[in-house]
Amino acid sequence: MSLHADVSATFSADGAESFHVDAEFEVERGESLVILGPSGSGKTLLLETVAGFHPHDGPVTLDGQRVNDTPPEKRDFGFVFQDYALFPHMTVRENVDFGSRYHDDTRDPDELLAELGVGDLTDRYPPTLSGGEQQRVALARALAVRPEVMLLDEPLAALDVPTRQSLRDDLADVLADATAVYVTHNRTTARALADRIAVMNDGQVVQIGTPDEIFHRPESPMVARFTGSNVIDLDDAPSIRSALDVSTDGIVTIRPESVEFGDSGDVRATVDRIVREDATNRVTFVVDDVTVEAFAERAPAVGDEVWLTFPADALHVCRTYAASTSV
Amino acid sequence: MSLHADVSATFSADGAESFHVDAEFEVERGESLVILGPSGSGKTLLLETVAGFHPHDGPVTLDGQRVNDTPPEKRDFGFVFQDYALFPHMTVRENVDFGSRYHDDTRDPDELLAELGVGDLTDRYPPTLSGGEQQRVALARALAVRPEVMLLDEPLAALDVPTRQSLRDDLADVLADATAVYVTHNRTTARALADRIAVMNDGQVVQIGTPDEIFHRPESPMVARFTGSNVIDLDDAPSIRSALDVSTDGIVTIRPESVEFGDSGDVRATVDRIVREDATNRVTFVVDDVTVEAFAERAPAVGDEVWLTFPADALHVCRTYAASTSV
Amino acid sequence: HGDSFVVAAATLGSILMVALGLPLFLFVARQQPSIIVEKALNPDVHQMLYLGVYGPLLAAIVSLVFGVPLAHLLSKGFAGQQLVESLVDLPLVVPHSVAGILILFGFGKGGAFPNVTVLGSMVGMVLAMTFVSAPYAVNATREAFESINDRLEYASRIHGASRWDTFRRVTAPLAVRGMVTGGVLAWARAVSEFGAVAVVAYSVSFFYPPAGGEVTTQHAPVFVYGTYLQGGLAESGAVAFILLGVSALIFLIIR
Amino acid sequence: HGDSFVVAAATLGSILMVALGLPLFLFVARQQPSIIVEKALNPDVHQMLYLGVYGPLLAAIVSLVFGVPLAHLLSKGFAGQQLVESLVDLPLVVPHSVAGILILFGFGKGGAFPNVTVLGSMVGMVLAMTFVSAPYAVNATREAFESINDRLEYASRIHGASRWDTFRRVTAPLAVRGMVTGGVLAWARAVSEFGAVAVVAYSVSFFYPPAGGEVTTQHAPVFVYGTYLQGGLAESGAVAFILLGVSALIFLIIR
Repeated sequence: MSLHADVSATFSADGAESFHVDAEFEVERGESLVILGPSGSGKTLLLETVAGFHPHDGPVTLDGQRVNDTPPEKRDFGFVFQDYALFPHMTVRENVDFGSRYHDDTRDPDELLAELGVGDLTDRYPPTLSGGEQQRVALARALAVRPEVMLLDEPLAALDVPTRQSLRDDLADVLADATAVYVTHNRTTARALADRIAVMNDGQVVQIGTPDEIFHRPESPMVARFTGSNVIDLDDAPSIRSALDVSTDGIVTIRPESVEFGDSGDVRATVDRIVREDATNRVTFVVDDVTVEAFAERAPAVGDEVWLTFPADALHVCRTYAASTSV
Repeated sequence: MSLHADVSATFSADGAESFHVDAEFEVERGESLVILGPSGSGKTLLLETVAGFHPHDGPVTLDGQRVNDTPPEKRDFGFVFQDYALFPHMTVRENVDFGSRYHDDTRDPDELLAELGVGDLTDRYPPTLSGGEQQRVALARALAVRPEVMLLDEPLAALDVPTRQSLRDDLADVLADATAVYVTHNRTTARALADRIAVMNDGQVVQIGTPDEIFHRPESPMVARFTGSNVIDLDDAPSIRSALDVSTDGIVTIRPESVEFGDSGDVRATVDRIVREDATNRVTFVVDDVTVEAFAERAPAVGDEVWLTFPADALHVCRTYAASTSV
Repeated sequence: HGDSFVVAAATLGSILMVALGLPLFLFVARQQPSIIVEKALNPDVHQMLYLGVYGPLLAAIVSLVFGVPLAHLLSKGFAGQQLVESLVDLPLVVPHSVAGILILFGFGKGGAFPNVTVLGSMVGMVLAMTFVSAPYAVNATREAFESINDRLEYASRIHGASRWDTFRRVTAPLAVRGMVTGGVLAWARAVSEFGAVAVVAYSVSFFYPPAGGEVTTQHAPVFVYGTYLQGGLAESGAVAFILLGVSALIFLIIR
Repeated sequence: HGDSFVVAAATLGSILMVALGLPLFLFVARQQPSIIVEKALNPDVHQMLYLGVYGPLLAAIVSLVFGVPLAHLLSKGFAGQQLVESLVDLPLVVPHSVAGILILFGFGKGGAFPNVTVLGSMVGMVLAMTFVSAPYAVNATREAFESINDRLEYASRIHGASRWDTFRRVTAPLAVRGMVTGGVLAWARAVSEFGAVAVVAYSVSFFYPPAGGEVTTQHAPVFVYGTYLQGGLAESGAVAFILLGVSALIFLIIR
């Protein structure tokens, strides 16, 4: 089933400024769309609006059928919440079995829980479970009703790193063939789960595309920064401009894994900082007034002078910010 | 100033089981100790107890002086909270200047805020700021009183990934020469900031050592898993045992970045999963009944059969679980 | 010194505790057992106790039946909510004797329902009690509804439950303690109501099972006041003692 | 259909709104202006209004002075807290006429302070009002204290402020709205108190500035009740109307 949403809604909390969400996206059958954005960008409100929890303008359609006036219980969605939202007064099995009264063909709770690795918890109550266990149960509850579309709202955000990685792997399996909309602020999660990514900022979808497009060809500095690219304003980095022979005032982006460094290259730079990450070292260089990041398994020393190379095929000019450029 | 704590305290929330913290650690002058552990392991309670917010048994000493009976305001600590805890009825400047009435030699709020990149916010009120801005102000408030020891409770946990990385870099500078105790559940943050790491689990310090010791020579499977190592129970992986010629039933650990794979090697394995991370790909292999992770810039395809190599100098036998071994 | 703060607070707080606790203590200490026994055996007192439990029970039930739906609506919010909130809280700020007069204007002679006798009737007493106790039922239940995470109801809806089913399977079970609290508060408030009842129904006739017919007595606080006016402090103290004892007992049983 | 749930809830809720709102509406609609004018010009009513504002003000101030420290202690928790909580809530569950009798036992003839005249005195009236209104001051203030994130106080302490300074610079400013609410609630509760005041101090003598000396009148709800007994519904309704008008005016001014 495909889902199309073009919603516009205004939300006002007590005393706070009202917040406007105005976003359109489409998800094809079997596709996982990840909505990626900073906190406060309206991702969760958008997802809840699609689910039917908030009134809104603009159509939400499922396979071309407009569902604006369909209450949530008739929309055939599954929903996984950041804070699990398990019913505390029901056992794990009762939680997973919750939807069976309203759906003809539901999955067996015990089997489903066993598949998700929590088969031993069926008679426990949610408040006695760890965060990771609760989220697996919540996932089972949503899957049990065999929903046409799965909606997931930052399901990993409240979890520890190891728990998160293990559940993310299972989510990847679950979502492989499902139609799903997945909200997160974590770019690694987005890349791991998405067929396509919609980047959201300030209530609006600012770019939508494949992970490769989003990560390698960001259309704005915001998208580039949020996906971890180096964002280089050439005005602040004359030595990069002259090295690259770029005939524009624009902003270029390049992924840190594409930046090379060594004893020779395009631009001279100073090592400013080294952070050890799981697989490698994240090295920050200073060139003129800008910083550039790269990865290196064997890190140089802070203060070293090196030469950076920006491979031409990895460089990207931000379209929005430089209408006419030639790299 | 050095800090030594050997505290024991029991906490009981309404209706919940009581929780016991029993932990000892020491921080030398100028050293940053990171307390790393899963959520619910008692890290925050330990830090708050050291600060003097909770009654406890066992001494807390500063430079050998016992401070158990000293109220928090006389202990000369700075504290940065996960939820910022800025005074909402005071401007940013007033927040940072809060401690100046009680300390002789405080830092100028405007200068300090400018150094931390939020010099333009001095007259704003905290609720109008973003999370990253609030945390910079909170950091300034703590630094303003020139504390002997900085205590930091997951200051990055509530922030977006890009905001987190940028503040982490600044924290690294701030903590470079400071005496600090830093609580986190994020292993990358731990490795980036720690001179030494204490791993906490279930209210107790289970291992303490340099980042290298903690990450490469974990003393228990819990520490290994939580720091991202592969944990291999040789009972479940006979082909690894025979390849390594290990004469023990023990558990061995190896960091994923040390696992090599290719057309030849020690053990035959199947590619099960590939997750794209910032710098590289995280590849999961299946060998017998266990999974092994490794990193690869050029990922194989899922389902490929490859050969894994476990370099002998990277293999570590969990001491606690295998008293007599020879690798 | 840091603890001076706690000492100062404790000192000021203790003075208030004395003002609240000493009357109860001396009230108990100065009772005369002989008068209590006499009153405890008095059939009038028995009738008063029966009415004092039974009438408030009716009021509490009425308050819950109509108050829980209203509390649910208020917890979700709607247009004109502030006006409704003001009306709900009205009985809390109106002097109780004035509340009685309001009820007589609204439902007494020449009021909305000419066929219903309110003045001096059981209906009038329960109406007066409901008027002053309904806000407690509404507010306690509303608080319980509001403390439920919205997303639990979202989860129920999205996985197939209608509004009705969501209320029955999720909202109500999670708010049931709040409803019980609201009912108990409404009941306690009705038990203790003096002013409105004294104006609307000073004496009430009602069916009293042990007598097998109608009897006439006063609602407990009115009865105590009447005893005070006619018999003085010692006698009314004994009646009040029995009333407090029975109330405390019922409270313990409910808990 | 999904909306049947809302319709049902709204229907039941509306019945309660009618029960609460209709009396007020008919009370206003059925007033006779001539009687209101007559009462509004009556010096006895002026004295009553003066006492009805002034007495409760004293009670509210006393409630806050001693109640805020107690509320702060309660918000932090201490051993024996449950006993103190029960005592604080005692006046909420005791019938008001019984509350009056408790006060006479505690502070009246033969009570704790033989030199203080409570029966029929200003002191007695304020004491009775404080007894019934202090719980509101304590509970509202306590709620305000408890809604403050603990870590704000931790942050204050760790960066150098003592308990006193923390209270002065952080806790009190953040709880000030709760304190004001508590004071207003206590004042409103004292204004509306009927039973306890009727028992302890039916009529009160006090210094009345416009007369330049002592006058004797009743606390407003008692005055309304007396008017009802002597003059009937129309006259007491007019007095009640004036009383509600003045109360509403003061409420609006405070807001």
